[in-house]
Amino acid sequence: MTQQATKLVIITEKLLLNKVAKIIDEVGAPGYTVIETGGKGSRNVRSAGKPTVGDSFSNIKFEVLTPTREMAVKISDEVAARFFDDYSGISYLCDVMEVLHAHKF
Amino acid sequence: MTQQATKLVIITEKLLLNKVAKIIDEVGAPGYTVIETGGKGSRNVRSAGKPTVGDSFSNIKFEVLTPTREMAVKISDEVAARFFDDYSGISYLCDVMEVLHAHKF
Amino acid sequence: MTQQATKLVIITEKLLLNKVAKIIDEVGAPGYTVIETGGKGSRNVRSAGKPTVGDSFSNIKFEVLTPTREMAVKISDEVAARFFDDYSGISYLCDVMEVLHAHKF
Amino acid sequence: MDFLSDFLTLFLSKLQSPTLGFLVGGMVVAAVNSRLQIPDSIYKFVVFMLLIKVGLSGGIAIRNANLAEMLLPAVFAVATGILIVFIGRYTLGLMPKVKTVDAIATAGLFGAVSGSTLAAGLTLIESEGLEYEAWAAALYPFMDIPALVTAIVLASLYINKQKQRIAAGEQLNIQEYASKQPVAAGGYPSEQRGNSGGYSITASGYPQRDTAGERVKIWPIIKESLQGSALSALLLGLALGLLTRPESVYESFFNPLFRGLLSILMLVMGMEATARLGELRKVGQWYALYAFAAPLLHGFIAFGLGMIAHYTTGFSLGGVVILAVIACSSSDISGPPTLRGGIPSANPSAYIGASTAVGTPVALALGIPLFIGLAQALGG
Amino acid sequence: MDFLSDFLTLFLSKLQSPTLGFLVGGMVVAAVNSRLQIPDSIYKFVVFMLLIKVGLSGGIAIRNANLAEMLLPAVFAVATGILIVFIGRYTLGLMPKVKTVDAIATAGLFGAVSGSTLAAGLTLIESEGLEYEAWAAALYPFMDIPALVTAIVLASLYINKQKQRIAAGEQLNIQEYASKQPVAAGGYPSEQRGNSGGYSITASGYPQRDTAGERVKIWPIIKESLQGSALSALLLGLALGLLTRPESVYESFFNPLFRGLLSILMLVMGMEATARLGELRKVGQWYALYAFAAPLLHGFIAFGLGMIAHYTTGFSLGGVVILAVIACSSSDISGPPTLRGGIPSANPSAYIGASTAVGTPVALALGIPLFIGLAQALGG
Amino acid sequence: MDFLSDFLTLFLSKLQSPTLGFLVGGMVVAAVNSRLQIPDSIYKFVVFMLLIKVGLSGGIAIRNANLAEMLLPAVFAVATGILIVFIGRYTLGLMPKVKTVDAIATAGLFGAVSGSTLAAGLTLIESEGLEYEAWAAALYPFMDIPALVTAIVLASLYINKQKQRIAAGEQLNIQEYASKQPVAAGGYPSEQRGNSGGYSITASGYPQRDTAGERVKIWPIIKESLQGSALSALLLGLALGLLTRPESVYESFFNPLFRGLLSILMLVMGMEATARLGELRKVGQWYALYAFAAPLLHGFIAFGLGMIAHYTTGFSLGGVVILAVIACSSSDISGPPTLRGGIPSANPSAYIGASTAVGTPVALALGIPLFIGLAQALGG
Ligand SMILES: Nc1ncnc2c1ncn2[C@@H]1O[C@H](COP(=O)(O)O)[C@@H](O)[C@H]1O
Ligand SMILES: Nc1ncnc2c1ncn2[C@@H]1O[C@H](COP(=O)(O)O)[C@@H](O)[C@H]1O
Ligand SMILES: Nc1ncnc2c1ncn2[C@@H]1O[C@H](COP(=O)(O)O)[C@@H](O)[C@H]1O
Ligand code: NA
Ligand code: NA
Ligand code: NA
Repeated sequence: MTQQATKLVIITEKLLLNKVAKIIDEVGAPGYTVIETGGKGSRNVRSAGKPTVGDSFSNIKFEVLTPTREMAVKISDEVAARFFDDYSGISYLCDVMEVLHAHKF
Repeated sequence: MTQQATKLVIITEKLLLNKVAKIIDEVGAPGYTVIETGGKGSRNVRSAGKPTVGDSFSNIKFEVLTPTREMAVKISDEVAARFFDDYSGISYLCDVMEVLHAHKF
Repeated sequence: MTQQATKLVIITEKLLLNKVAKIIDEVGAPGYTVIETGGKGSRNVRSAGKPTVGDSFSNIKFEVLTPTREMAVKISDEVAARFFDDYSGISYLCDVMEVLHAHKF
Repeated sequence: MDFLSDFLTLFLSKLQSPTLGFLVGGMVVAAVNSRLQIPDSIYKFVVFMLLIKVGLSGGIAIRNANLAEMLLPAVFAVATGILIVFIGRYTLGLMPKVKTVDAIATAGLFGAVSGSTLAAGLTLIESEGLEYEAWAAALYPFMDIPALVTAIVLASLYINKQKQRIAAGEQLNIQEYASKQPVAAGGYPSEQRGNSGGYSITASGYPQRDTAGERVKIWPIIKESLQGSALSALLLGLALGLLTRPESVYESFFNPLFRGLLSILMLVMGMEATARLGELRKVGQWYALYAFAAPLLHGFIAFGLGMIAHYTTGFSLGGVVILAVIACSSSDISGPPTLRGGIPSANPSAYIGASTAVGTPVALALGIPLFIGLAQALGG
Repeated sequence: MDFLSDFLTLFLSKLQSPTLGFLVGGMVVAAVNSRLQIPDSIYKFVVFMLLIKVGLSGGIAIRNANLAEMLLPAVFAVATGILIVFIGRYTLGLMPKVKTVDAIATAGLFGAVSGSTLAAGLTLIESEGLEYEAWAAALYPFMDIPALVTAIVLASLYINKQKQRIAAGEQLNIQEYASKQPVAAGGYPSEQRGNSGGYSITASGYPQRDTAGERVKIWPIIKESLQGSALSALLLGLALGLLTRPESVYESFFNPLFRGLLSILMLVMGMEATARLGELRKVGQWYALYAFAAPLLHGFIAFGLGMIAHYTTGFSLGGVVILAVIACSSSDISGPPTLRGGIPSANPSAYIGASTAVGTPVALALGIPLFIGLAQALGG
Repeated sequence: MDFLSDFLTLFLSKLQSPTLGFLVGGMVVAAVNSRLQIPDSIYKFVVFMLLIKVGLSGGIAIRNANLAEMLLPAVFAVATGILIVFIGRYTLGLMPKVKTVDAIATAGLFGAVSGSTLAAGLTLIESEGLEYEAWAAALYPFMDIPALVTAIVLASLYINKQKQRIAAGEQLNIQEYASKQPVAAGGYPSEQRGNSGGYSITASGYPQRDTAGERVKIWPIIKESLQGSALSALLLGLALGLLTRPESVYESFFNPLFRGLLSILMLVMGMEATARLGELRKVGQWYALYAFAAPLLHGFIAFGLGMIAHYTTGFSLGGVVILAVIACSSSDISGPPTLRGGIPSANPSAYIGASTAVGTPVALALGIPLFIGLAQALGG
């Protein structure tokens, strides 16, 4: 049996790693995946790879599979409300995912 | 001309890199992409970045574009059957992808 | 208010990082995210992680959220036309994404 | 007159040190878009090696030092750190098109200390044979932390005042406030208000949290600073030097590698300086001006205070130079993340650009030789 | 009585070595959540440098050594490695709430050898001027591999037996088996059965492969161990020392850097120990107890066997200590992945937590000084 | 006869150097699938350390050298670099199943210079006590850049000619051209035409840009080469050696670490060689043959030209060997990306495989000892 799911993606500054992870946990998502990324947005280009003094300003990407669209939006709103005024970031979702196998979902 | 495709995502322990890749090849997918990830699931938090004694327990994420949904499910089932009892991992798919350009698909 | 968006993914050789980024900017996408990847395709296996003489041949993955499907296809065509004869690469899209929060979209 | 000529010759003779060569070399390498890179992990490790060595030598020597002597210089260090922030807020902060919070954050970063600059200073001081107290390098945190704390507190007070005024509907003030925003400071606050091309979107018009009147906590900031990688390495070295017997490994490993690793670090600093120049340009010439003048001014202030300690409590001239170098330096490793977290609304391009692209090179190329030359001229 | 006082003074004098200082320093640094980090690539390289140096010095010296002497100690090493696993299985493995496979895996890891601990031991032994055979370090694989092989074989035999019983429908046994599962061992086996909050899902109820009766192959395990980065570096060094003339580069590079790099590694080990403490807590106090007592017990066993070789074949006292240290150490680099692959159903949090958080620190801080002191007291 | 025996004994005596030991060690380690790895960042840093050291020593010595002497050897270096490309294009390039552009690219890589091989050569030359001019290492770019430029120009001329012919509809020629494509050169050009299993798809049948008649620009290629990490490090070292006074840090850091870091690099080179063997196999035996013979041939050519300079302008024998080693070496760091960008249609598996898997080992294991032995035998 498979299960419909929504995939929420949040890309923001590495500095916020733990804070965003905490929010995801609190809202009750079954888990998340984090990936280091570089990129460019409306603000300034993030340093990808090359040694810059302290890499605390490069980006991270969270991917969170949630059972409901609501949960995804809830996480996204919370993160945006707390951080997106001051930190760069973007969040988007895709709600036609299907989870095939998971230890807990 | 574009072509409909299914995107299968498998996130599991780095240790299984070669074994999972082998399965994907055997089932006959035209290719795959691997990304190093950290994350949190129902088991324990994977070490992302910071030096831990041997990084063999951090995660990898496979993204496989398959021409048919069946092929994706076949890969996922095979991987889950062989590894997900003992190793942490999750697999999900999205079957509304369109391949625009590929050398072989 | 959320906004429909198309997500274009381009996976190609690291060597092309700046050239592809330039194309994405020129076509006018609001931004992009870059991730280092390894993988296997119709050509040869890319070196993932392990030190190989000069890592210029490993892969990068671009993820670009565009407001319209046309913009995504335009970027993809331009990249393919300029590089996919000689360099390995694949591009695909998913046009059922929704942007929840962004500084500029 | 005689003094001046003495000083000038001494000053110029300093400018040929290899350390500076590597710094300039790094600037050039980056300027010509070379693909030469020092991997990030190497850079991090080099910084660790330099600071733990500084700590170790300090710790070993402190064992039989009279720490009471440290009191006055430490007080002066704290005072300088705090003073620097206020100077920045009321000079840079009042310039047109300079956002007040950005100015405060920048001043905080210039008040904070650069481990690399300190390491470079110690090398030159030693090769010049200037005597200094074993604990002098331990003055680092006494200036670093107060500066960062002051900046973060000052900024949050300012922001809360703004919020209240706005709440009180002083439209004028808002315009003034808005008008003070740089047009393209890394496209920062402008984009925030979505007024450049695309528009910003939100899923469900999320509520502005009302942070007005929030009191800023000081202890977390101090902890955050102490947990920084640079300061941690220095303190770890101090502790190990004091409590264990690391002489053997110090002599066989940390000490001999010091100068070489320092030259590598200087190379990276140079590359960084060029890389950040673009960001600095974005935020306008006032930052460049401040970044050039401030380090020397700060150094002179600390040098002056140091001399007071020299005459009253016999603080060594070498120690005076170290105090001046600490003041002259601007943080490049631990400071930025602390400020990013502590003053989120400040534009990182502004303070990092100013510190890395101009502040640090000035401190290294002018500050260090300047204050050493000064001490030597005074020392006779 | 006299002997005991001798021993105690000798033992205590060892506790101030800088090596230990860095270990403890690392623990503290991590405990206070410092952002100080030694990059992973540096860590990997340091381990390589240490083990290839150990190998090189061994290889160079072995050239004109009588390897026949090595026979008995090697046999004892193998015996100890195997014995350790059985001890663990029938002590730790019988404790309540301890899963048998977890216990076997843990014992396997404690039977296996830590290159870092070995390196630390050699440093101290040399600085104490204890004589030892050039080939002593080469005893590493003779204990490491048999321990891992034994553990993996034992575990798979046990699992197959379980499967057959279950097939035979011994419900009792299942309950007993299930009841022995830790409640929250990294949320491990429990989640596996989806009995904690969410439920686990599968696309097409995939078939349980029936592995009962599968015979475990031994050669792949040996190969896997030999291919491990640590052992490979050691063997590479041995080969190069034996077959080429690396004296120049050994004297100018690998040897002088050894002590310094070791101190860096100790720092990482300390940070690791703290980082893993949490995982150890999850799996309960029995693991902590085992991880504290086992290394010393294993060391004494090996020390005893070593003394037999000392009296019969004249195995040096330094060699005896090395044998004891090898037994006392628990693998932290190559062992875990091998076990993860060989005993997939065992919970990595259990064995890694036990080894890294307690086992290694105990071996370094107590084991090494203990056995050196013992040898010196016996040596007269 | 007497000369020959002299030479042979000298040659054989070179084969036991530890440098070679590490190279072979690396090959074996990779061949047995060991998990031992030298992290990429370490590798990059080691290369930097070696080349900046070579540059520094050169720069320091050049200060009071007569650079006029450099003219003739430099001219010979340029000539050799260009010649090598033409040789490759008209030997390897004419073999059956070898794509012409692949051959040109391969020849370009063999004409280009390997910093690692140069470093290894210098070490052996010094330990053999051969005298050489301080600026000899600075011949590197004089051969490296012309070779790459020639290859890229030659290739684009060839491709344009092909395009025009095809446009002119010479079907024959196309078949011939197609038939010359390797069947599975990394599955390269074949897939490009989608004739193996799956088919290639495109969103909107994108238009082939008509690049026929495009003129290739030379300056960008030169800039690209100079910006390469290896050459940048060398030139940076030269500049610092010339303009600053880096003696202290050179003596205390860069020089002592040189031999050790070189051995690490040799290890990586060996591992690389094995790793690339597979790719080389894919592209067929002609590449293997070329990769084995060409380095020695190139070395002899340069050695010959060097001897001319030796007799005419008194170019030292050590310098002659360095010139030969530079010619003998094939680029492994900066060359490949430059060629990948400059000749995109060439198959990287072909030239990287040939250079890394066979060319470099041959240059290190045979070339260097060969030319040193030769010089010594000639030197008397
Ligand atoms: N249109 C986009 N497509 C993909 N990634 C984006 C896009 N816009 C922004 N990002 C990512 O989000 C990060 C922050 O964006 P911003 O807040 O606009 O600076 C950027 O660094 C990118 O990694
Ligand atoms: N709901 C989720 N969303 C995204 N990634 C997940 C989710 N659950 C698990 N993962 C990823 O899958 C890995 C293994 O999950 P688990 O087997 O539950 O420990 C985790 O480390 C995460 O990287
Ligand atoms: N079917 C696929 N699924 C996922 N990634 C792919 C697929 N095919 C190719 N790729 C990625 O695209 C890169 C280039 O593919 P290719 O041009 O076919 O060598 C590969 O290295 C993979 O990372
Ligand atoms: Na300062
Ligand atoms: Na052991
Ligand atoms: Na060459």
